[in-house]
Amino acid sequence: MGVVKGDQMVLNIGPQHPSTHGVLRLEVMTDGEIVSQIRPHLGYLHRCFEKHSENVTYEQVIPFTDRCDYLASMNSNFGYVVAMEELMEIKIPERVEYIRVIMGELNRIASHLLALGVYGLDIGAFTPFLYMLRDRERILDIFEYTCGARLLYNYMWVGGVSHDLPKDFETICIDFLDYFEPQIKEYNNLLSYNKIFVERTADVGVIPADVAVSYGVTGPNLRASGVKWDVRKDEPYSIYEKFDFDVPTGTAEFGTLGDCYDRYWVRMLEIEESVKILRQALKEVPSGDVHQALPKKIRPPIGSVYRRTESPRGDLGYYIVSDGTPVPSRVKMRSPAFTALSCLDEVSRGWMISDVIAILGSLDIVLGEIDR
Amino acid sequence: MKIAEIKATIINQFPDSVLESEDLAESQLELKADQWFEIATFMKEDPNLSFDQLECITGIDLGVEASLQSRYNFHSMEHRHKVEILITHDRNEPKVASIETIWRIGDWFERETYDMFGIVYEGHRDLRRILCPDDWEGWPLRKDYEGQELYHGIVIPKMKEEDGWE
Amino acid sequence: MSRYFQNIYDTLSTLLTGMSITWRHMVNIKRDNVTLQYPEERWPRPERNIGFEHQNYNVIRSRLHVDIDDCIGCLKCERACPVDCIKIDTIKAPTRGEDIPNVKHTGETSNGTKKAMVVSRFTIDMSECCYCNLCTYPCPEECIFMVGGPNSSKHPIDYEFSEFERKDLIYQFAKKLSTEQKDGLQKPLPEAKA
Amino acid sequence: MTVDALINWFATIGDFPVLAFILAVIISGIPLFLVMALNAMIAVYVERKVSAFMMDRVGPMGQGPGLHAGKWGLLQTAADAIKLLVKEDTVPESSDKFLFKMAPYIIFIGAFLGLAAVPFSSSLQVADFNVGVFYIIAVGSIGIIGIVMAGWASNNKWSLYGAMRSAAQIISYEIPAGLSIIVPIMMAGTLNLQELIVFQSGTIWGILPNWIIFNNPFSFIAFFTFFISAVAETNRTPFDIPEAESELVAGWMTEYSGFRWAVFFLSEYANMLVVSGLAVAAFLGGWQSPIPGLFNTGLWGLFWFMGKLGFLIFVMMWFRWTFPRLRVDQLMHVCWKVLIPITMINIFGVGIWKLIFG
Repeated sequence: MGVVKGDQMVLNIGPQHPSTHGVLRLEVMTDGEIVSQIRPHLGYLHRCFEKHSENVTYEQVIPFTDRCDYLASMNSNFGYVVAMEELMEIKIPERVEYIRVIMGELNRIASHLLALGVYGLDIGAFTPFLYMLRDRERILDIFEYTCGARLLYNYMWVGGVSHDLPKDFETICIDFLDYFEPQIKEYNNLLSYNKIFVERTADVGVIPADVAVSYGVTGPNLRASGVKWDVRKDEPYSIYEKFDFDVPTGTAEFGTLGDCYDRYWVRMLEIEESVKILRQALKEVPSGDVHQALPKKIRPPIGSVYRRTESPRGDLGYYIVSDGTPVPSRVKMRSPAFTALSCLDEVSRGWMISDVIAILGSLDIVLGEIDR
Repeated sequence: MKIAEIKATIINQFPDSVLESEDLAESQLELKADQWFEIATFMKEDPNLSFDQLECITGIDLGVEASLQSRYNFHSMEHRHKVEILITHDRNEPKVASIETIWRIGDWFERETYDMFGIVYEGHRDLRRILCPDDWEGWPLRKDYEGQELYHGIVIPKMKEEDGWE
Repeated sequence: MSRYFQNIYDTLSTLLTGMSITWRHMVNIKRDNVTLQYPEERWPRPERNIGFEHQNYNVIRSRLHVDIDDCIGCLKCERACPVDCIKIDTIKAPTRGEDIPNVKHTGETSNGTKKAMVVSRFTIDMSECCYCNLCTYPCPEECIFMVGGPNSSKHPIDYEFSEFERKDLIYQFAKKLSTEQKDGLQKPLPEAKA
Repeated sequence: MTVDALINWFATIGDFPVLAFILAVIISGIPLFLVMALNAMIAVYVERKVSAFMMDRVGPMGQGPGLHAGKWGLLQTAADAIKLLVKEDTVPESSDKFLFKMAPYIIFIGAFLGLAAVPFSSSLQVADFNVGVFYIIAVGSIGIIGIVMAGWASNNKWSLYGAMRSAAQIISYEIPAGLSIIVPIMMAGTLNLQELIVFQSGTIWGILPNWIIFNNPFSFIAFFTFFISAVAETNRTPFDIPEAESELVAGWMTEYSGFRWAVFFLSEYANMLVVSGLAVAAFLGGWQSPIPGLFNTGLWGLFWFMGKLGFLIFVMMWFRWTFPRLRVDQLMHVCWKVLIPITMINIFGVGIWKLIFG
């Protein structure tokens, strides 16, 4: 017998809602519990990052890049700084490269920990969130010990880093990694293999590979759909080609390829990869002066550059146009969460409301980066 | 495929729509706006080009009186090669064909560039502002933009006049 | 049919492992406790293995402080601030390097540079400051710094400076100059030139 | 017995039967309300502490100067109660005011009535019906009317979703609860809770107490199916879909605040008390002591009953802080395709078992 078409009801999963990961309004056309269309409304957190960066000098843009993706500020700085150095052709000492990779990977672990913890919260499991935040605090302590700040660092400058590593930084990091590895097993037992969690996420919100590429989805969300694309491996920047780590892709363990569980599982595997990179990087940090390549006056040649780096959420691209003055003429940030959110409408059609929350959580979006 | 070959294939496929200008970087290619939709479909469908990922659309205002420009970055997952297409529009009524039917992400990128620069993408299914409120006047990222005084009766403060500040 | 029982078995086994983990955490709470009883225990936590001594920090992000006697009024920090939350007004001092008692202006800074400017207003709006620390690097006299950490010799750490009103967060570091004191500074200038 | 005992005692003084009845009901009703309030106070505090310890934190601790939450946060519940009493009790302007105000009290009545039949100890029971089990199950479903009323009256989409979901959930979980409670009734042959507990005295093979749960494998499974559907009936995780924080904000309780919300909270804990009371009485030997023969007299019964009750409520809290939440259709799947077939097989199994072993 045909599907009984009830009358459409518009439900506002509004700007102020416990699980929209920021200020996002989803106008959901529902028929009973089944979703027929979603119109996201953005712009609640629009702080005119691109207009600001046209009125401040190049080094003053860095605190603004922190505030775009506030969960992975090191990687946001990293992206901007790599693009600037490519524009100005600055050669950076080896030690700075190693420090940047270490900070980037630590920040990737911290960002993934929060993403997975909050995803457990969206599905209803309260405790893993607390465990993951407790371990994330350890990483924030390391950041505070190095650059004083815990969330928004302004640590990576164009041509170097603001402060050298504190005295016993390597031992503190290795202690953290030794403490952290068994914790991953505990998360898996508590949440990843939990049958209710698997039941709620497997086969839900499947993004096929071609739809993902057409929607410009990148990062863990794209790798979960089976496309093996990681900027650190395919367009290597900084010294990532020195480290051997593999790029985990979706394995369709509990459902079809590209479902919510795969996105969750790829992030969990990526944490282990980051730990592998950190162990290799921490062993061979060369000595040197971190302020050596810092330009006195940043005045790039006229021209433009578009450079992508691998932030925890995907391809974080910076398009910088300079007109020779110390103030940038245009800085465009290509935000990975922006593209991830764009496919929410097509992916969550026909699912129920609790699945929309699950799909939104698995895409791991940050509204600061979407609205810039 | 090397960047030169990509440009060559596009040029001999659409000879009259390519503009030669000297200050372009090596991976950039400037095109006229008229045949843009056909070129885009060709770039997506052609087997040895197959640009299936639209990385980013950037709107740029070249100067207070100069023209606007929208720059498209394409990337091919298969061949792992990239190209950047530049299209210039004149200032008072910037128009170009929309490519959101080819790459689904074009929908939001074009809406954002429209929101910030006012570049109209014809054929777009619902071209609205995406970041600013729908009834915001002016195009914020244009060089000659000054913010409006009142928005729904709310005064937008220019300078900070905290009492302790003076 | 077997999948049905396999499902039930999976559910039971995974749920029980989950419960065993929370039970283990509940039982040894004494060892794993993470919370910091705020007013009694403060940051950094000396007795637990994380939380480092404040002296050997590289840099710290807390309240901005200015030693106004060392400030030569070069406006470098005002230019370096991305959010323009520092405002400095300076007046040309009639003679370089001499103290001017009535406006309590010291001629020389602690590390010996002679001051040519009298700083009549030095205001930092801490409610706007984005704690990026960009202002402390260009300062030639290192007189603007964030309290605590490496500077705890000059000023102990203070991250509890919240106020009830926003305008109390606007710190005035320069000494209040009344109008006639300002004119007093102006007047001798023309004679000096003549 | 207490209500009947009071009535007989009043009859000896003088014959004012109507007044005697009313007085007896009121006199035995007040301690019941105290038990409910006390249980809510303790359960709120224990839930905060249990959830804290499971998450590596310590929960409410009295810290800092001035007014704070007592030595180990003991005054926290008092603080909650005062806050809820003092807090403004908003009634949404466009809501159905009468139903909105009535809903909490109907849910409260549902829970309160059920408490009357719970056998706290051999003598401490407000009303000893000879149909005790049937009475508790029947009264348990009054609460659902209150929930749907609250959901509809708040005139808010989230509450409507929450109410619809909880209506479907509670009604469909009453069937496995009812079916799995039939097993002890079949074995003991009585609906009266006191007789059910008396039936469970004595030992099996000398060491195990003769509780129904250890009696045979089918009744062992019946306890778990009853406990799971009891958890579902009180809207607790992993079945807390009606008030799913991450989806429905707070389900049917979204528009309530202040004292009315406190009444919801009170009746949720009372429901937990009633349901685990029934589980203890039917399966875990009520006020029988686990060591057969010893500590069986007088006040010990109350101690054992309260101990088992406390353990079951702790397990419900343990569930809450470990499991994620099921989706509505998965919830229905578990109820109709998993629990109900198992309870059917149980009943069949116990029948065969009684036939063979008598």
